[in-house]
Amino acid sequence: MKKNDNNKTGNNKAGKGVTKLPSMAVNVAGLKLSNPVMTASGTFGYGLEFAPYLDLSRLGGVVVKGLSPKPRPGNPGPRIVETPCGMLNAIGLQNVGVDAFIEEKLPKLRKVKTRVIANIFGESVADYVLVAKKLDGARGVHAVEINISCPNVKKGGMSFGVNPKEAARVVRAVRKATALPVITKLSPNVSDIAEMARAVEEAGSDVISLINTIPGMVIDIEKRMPVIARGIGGLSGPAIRPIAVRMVNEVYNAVSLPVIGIGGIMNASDAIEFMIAGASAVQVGTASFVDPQAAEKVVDGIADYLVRHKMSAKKLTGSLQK
Amino acid sequence: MKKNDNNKTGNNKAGKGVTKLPSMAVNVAGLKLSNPVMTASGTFGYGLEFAPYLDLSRLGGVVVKGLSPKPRPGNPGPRIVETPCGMLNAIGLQNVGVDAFIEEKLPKLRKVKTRVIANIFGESVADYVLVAKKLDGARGVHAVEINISCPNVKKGGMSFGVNPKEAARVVRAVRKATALPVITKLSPNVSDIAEMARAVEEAGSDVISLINTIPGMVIDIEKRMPVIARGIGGLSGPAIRPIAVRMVNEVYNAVSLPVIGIGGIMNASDAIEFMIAGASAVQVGTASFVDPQAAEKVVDGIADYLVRHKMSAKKLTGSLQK
Amino acid sequence: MDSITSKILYNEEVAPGYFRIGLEWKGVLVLPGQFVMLRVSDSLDPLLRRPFGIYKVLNPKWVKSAGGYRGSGIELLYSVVGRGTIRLSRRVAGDVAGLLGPIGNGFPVPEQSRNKEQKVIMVAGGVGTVPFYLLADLLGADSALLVGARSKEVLALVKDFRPLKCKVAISTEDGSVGAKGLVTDLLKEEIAKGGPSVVYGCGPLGMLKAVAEVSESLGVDSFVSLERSMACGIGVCLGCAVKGTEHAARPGRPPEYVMVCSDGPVFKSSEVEWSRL
Amino acid sequence: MDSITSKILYNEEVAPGYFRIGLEWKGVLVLPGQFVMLRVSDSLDPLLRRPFGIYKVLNPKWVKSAGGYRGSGIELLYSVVGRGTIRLSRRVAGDVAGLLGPIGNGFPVPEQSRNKEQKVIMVAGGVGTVPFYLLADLLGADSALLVGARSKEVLALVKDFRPLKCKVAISTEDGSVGAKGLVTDLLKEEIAKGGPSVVYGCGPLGMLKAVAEVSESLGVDSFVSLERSMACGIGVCLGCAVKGTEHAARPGRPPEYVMVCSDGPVFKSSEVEWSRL
Ligand SMILES: Cc1cc2nc3c(=O)[nH]c(=O)nc-3n(C[C@H](O)[C@H](O)[C@H](O)COP(=O)(O)OP(=O)(O)OC[C@H]3O[C@@H](n4cnc5c(N)ncnc54)[C@H](O)[C@@H]3O)c2cc1C
Ligand SMILES: Cc1cc2nc3c(=O)[nH]c(=O)nc-3n(C[C@H](O)[C@H](O)[C@H](O)COP(=O)(O)OP(=O)(O)OC[C@H]3O[C@@H](n4cnc5c(N)ncnc54)[C@H](O)[C@@H]3O)c2cc1C
Ligand SMILES: Cc1cc2nc3c(=O)[nH]c(=O)nc-3n(C[C@H](O)[C@H](O)[C@H](O)COP(=O)(O)O)c2cc1C
Ligand SMILES: Cc1cc2nc3c(=O)[nH]c(=O)nc-3n(C[C@H](O)[C@H](O)[C@H](O)COP(=O)(O)O)c2cc1C
Ligand code: FES
Ligand code: FES
Repeated sequence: MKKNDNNKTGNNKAGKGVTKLPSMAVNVAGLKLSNPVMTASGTFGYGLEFAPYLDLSRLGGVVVKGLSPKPRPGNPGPRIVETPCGMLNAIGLQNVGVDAFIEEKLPKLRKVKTRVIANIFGESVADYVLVAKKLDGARGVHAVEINISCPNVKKGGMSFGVNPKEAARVVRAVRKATALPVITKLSPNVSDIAEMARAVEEAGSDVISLINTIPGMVIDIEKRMPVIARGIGGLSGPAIRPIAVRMVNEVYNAVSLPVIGIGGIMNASDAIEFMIAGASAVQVGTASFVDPQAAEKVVDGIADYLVRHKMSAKKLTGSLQK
Repeated sequence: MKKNDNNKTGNNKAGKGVTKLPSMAVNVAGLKLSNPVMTASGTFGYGLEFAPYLDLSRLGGVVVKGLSPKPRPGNPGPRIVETPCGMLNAIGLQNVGVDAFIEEKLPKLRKVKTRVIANIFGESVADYVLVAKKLDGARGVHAVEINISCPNVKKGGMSFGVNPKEAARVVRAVRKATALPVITKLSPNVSDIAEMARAVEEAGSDVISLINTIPGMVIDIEKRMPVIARGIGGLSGPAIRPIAVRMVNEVYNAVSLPVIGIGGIMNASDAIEFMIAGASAVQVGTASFVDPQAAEKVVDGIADYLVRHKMSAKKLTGSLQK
Repeated sequence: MDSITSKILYNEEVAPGYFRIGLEWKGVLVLPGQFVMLRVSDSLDPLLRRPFGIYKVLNPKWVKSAGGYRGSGIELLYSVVGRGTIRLSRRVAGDVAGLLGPIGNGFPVPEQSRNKEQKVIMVAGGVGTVPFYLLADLLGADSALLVGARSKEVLALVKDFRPLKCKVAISTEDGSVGAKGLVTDLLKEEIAKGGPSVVYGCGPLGMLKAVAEVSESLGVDSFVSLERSMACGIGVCLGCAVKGTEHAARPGRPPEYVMVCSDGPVFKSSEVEWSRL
Repeated sequence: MDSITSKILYNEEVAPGYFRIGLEWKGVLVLPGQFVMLRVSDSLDPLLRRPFGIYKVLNPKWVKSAGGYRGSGIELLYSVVGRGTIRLSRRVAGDVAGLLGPIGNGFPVPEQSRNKEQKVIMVAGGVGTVPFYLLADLLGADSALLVGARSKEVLALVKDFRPLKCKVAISTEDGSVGAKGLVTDLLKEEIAKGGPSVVYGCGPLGMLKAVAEVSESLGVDSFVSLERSMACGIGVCLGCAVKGTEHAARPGRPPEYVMVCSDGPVFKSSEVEWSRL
């Protein structure tokens, strides 16, 4: 996948115009999805856990839990706490590691007709590259999503995601390490999200997804301690949606890459908001905890809307009037 | 009020130790409050509007709607929209102007036994200075709160609040223009809130208050237009509370100035969370729309908690255990 | 104006999607056309109170000096349209709910209300009948209520007006009840009948615009009750602003914009910049 | 495991602050000690489902091959402690509610359950009686239920156990019912009576710790049902982690931590790092 391939989403073959059943298909910089609805990393396990509740093949794609070079145990508990219209989590990126993913999870996932996006992270650029290389050869992985909201251990633990130069370094290195489409997932915890977006576009990312969680804290006033053992957790859920929609719109206006919208999507109208703001596709996160069938319901609801408005998914993207 | 006067909140006389009725009084860098509960700017009008619903003299202080050199008409509507556990507003800083405030509102406010904090803003450093100077001579104003989340017209509209140098310039100039305690109200829309806090401490602010609203967008999916006429509005309400508590804690750890906690306080336990995180006082905002008596109920609830825990308000500040 | 915790006396469906709710409020004084801000649940979602016109006063007594009714409670009539009203419709008698009001100026009650000089023509779109019940009761034969609605739901909306002396005319979009067509056609006819009259409107924006235009073109004064999203209901959030004309200038008011909650909800049509609504 | 929209059959207060709710669920198979995740309202606040143990199976039928009961629905017993359970307590028969489950491993049902070889001693703190009703019904005289509670609310908690053959002993903090003191004192006595036995615990963390210690010191195996805040209930959010010991190692499990929802909620006491709870 070459860098200049980065046109805005186009639903290739199917895009001849709107017929009776509007096209749901989207092509996100080479990642061809049957519809714009994916699941968000860390909220859908390795995908298979949801097979009892919904038809995985009806989803546009499945983004798996963040993968690191080695298995990681994660943080001590409590790891989560509910907040008004949202939740905090400090899971600590617990995961089985990229090798176990490829050996144990991927063979089963291949049998499900959906697109698999591997979310990756590391504590150094070398970590990211290592995971990306391993996934590059793995059959059944259709794209790589780089989670840059991780502490850069070599730079005193400051997150890659708040420094445009560090973020660009990771993206450039991963871009070289794989032939798969590269999605860069931005952290919202920055003064200027457009600047971050331009930096990763420049560095060769094919797609930008956003937002990751926003750092937050809840205190138990009887114990006078943070409820979450690690003190700070990431805020997700509908509470953050207006912030996410605004940032997706800013990024859409700032770069020419396709954008994937994430943050508090509970139902189809929320997803449609993101698409109107500029997202070519969306990811459903926390909603899958509230209702394991949420992602499939979002697919159905978008289809209804497109039929009612006689519009293709592609046309919806960026259709905001000012 | 000299810069080095900036010790953490101390409830002066009353602080001899905890007796039966714990002391609610706090001294926030010279601003002496009978209790730590104020109202947030823009959510309490000019104070008097709430007289039918609660006893203004029972509040620690009242922060009035942001004042500018001249009256401002504000933005076209719609200006507000509800969001999950929150709301967006783009009022456009409509206000009567500093002169009308001093002539018409202040004389009435003086009759109410509470502390009055004037929130000020401008489009240039000179604007801020002008307003601060006028208020300096006005009897009945007990402190000035600088809203730095405003577009700097001379710098292409970029907000003073996202650039430490610009923020420091405003604070330094206001600090010189008035003998009143100066509170600087930070914008949450930055990568590093601690850096902003240090910049305004350095520039001579006596107190830091945070957070202001977080920019967000809601789209009407039938019209495919932002619900708010101006497109983007500021997110407030309980949705943002975990973010605000985290930032208050970060600022408390970064500077030696007293901190005022703001963001989604709906009741006493929310306020107590902020105080444990490091706030010497709090401001109740959106909650006053949901219930005009909210601020007074927060006062009552904090008193109950302090009695139950045999603690003074002062002791509560920063009592977080890790 | 007061902020109370009120007890729900009843909450019942009067027609599919339309409910009336009774709220205890001892001694409340209501001017016709005023509204309340009601907390629909104690959840943080939906967060904000919702505005509803006061439909009836329970055990009403007309207080001439105050120009309003005093009673033991109020009744609201609401249509279920979204998250807040869905939740409200599930509440049951005995529950309590935060209630703020009565808010706003209300429709002017003509001084001649008791001497038949000026006829008040009330034009309602759908549930826009709400602010007119008290007026119609007060003005009786000196008034006419013209109601436009989509279809048969209109019967539930006008039922309570039948026993009053106020004249009632109906138009529906589908012609199922009354005249088929727009309520402004009824308005034209009613004005054409002659005699001094004044027009009051409440309903969807499009209808209000048409009411203002028709009235102006026929040389009759009109007043409209506007709707805007509201956060506070007491003029402090400045969220419910609409652009006013020079006629809206009032001493001590913030410049240029008027607040629907505290300056309204009823405005003289000439006070509002219709093009900016 | 399934995710359904269930109809509420009944929801009634059995003692101040305690409710039982019946939920329709045709054909459901329940292992004693399993739980469900229940959506308490359709509001976004509270957002997350709440975990509740399955108390009873409606129209139960013991299915030996599956080691569980099959029925037409389930009954939960819950205490009202916060935002979610307050809202749940207001729901009425006929409402629908999202229901996910049955979740988890449940308490081991001893193979000898039909031949009296091993006695199951169930230790419950307060509403921790919930996961034991099905077991007590199944095991009958081969089991003993020891319930510790604060005061008289214990009567409502043990009432349903009275008709069963299972032996019931009570202790309360205030001594108002049963023995005054800790339920672990009852446990010591019960174990001291001799014979092969196994201990099952459900209740507050402090009690579970004490149950594990007492059992271990007397050389008896114990199993406990743990509680953690949960978001998903199906092992994917990794939010309900507790630190496991080496005894908790299972093939294909994420390293070091165990998930209360998918690996539990019942753990052998030796599998859990008690110092890290
Ligand atoms: C002064 C005033 C008096 C009113 N009186 C009545 C009345 O007597 N009976 C009645 O049924 N309704 C009345 N309304 C409208 C009523 O306030 C809204 O229908 C209600 O707030 C919708 O709440 P919701 O949560 O169910 O809908 P939402 O989910 O919030 O929205 C559903 C739809 O209603 C619209 N809406 C939401 N809030 C408002 C609002 N504050 N004003 C206008 N439209 C809104 C939205 O744009 C959307 O199209 C009045 C409104 C005002 C401003
Ligand atoms: C596997 C499992 C089975 C359970 N079975 C039952 C049961 O049968 N009957 C019953 O009454 N309760 C049971 N609980 C506890 C029940 O889930 C909580 O009481 C409920 O979630 C509280 O919700 P709330 O919104 O009312 O309280 P909140 O307002 O959320 O919190 C009130 C208090 O409850 C605590 N709490 C909140 N959520 C949980 C949670 N998930 N687990 C433990 N404590 C929590 C909080 O720390 C706080 O102290 C069970 C919990 C688990 C994990
Ligand atoms: C429990 C949990 C775990 C998460 N883990 C990851 C992760 O491993 N990698 C990642 O990029 N994002 C992770 N996220 C962030 C989500 O993918 C998503 O960006 C965020 O939750 C906002 O979307 P939502 O509001 O729809 O949940 C996690 C979120 C949650 C709630
Ligand atoms: C309608 C509205 C108007 C506001 N106007 C101002 C203002 O004029 N000056 C200011 O510094 N902050 C203003 N704010 C921000 C609040 O003072 C407060 O910082 C913010 O709302 C977060 O607190 P809350 O969540 O408790 O509302 C306004 C907020 C709202 C909702
Ligand atoms: S609703 Fe707040 S000013 Fe009108
Ligand atoms: S609750 Fe999500 S893993 Fe257990």
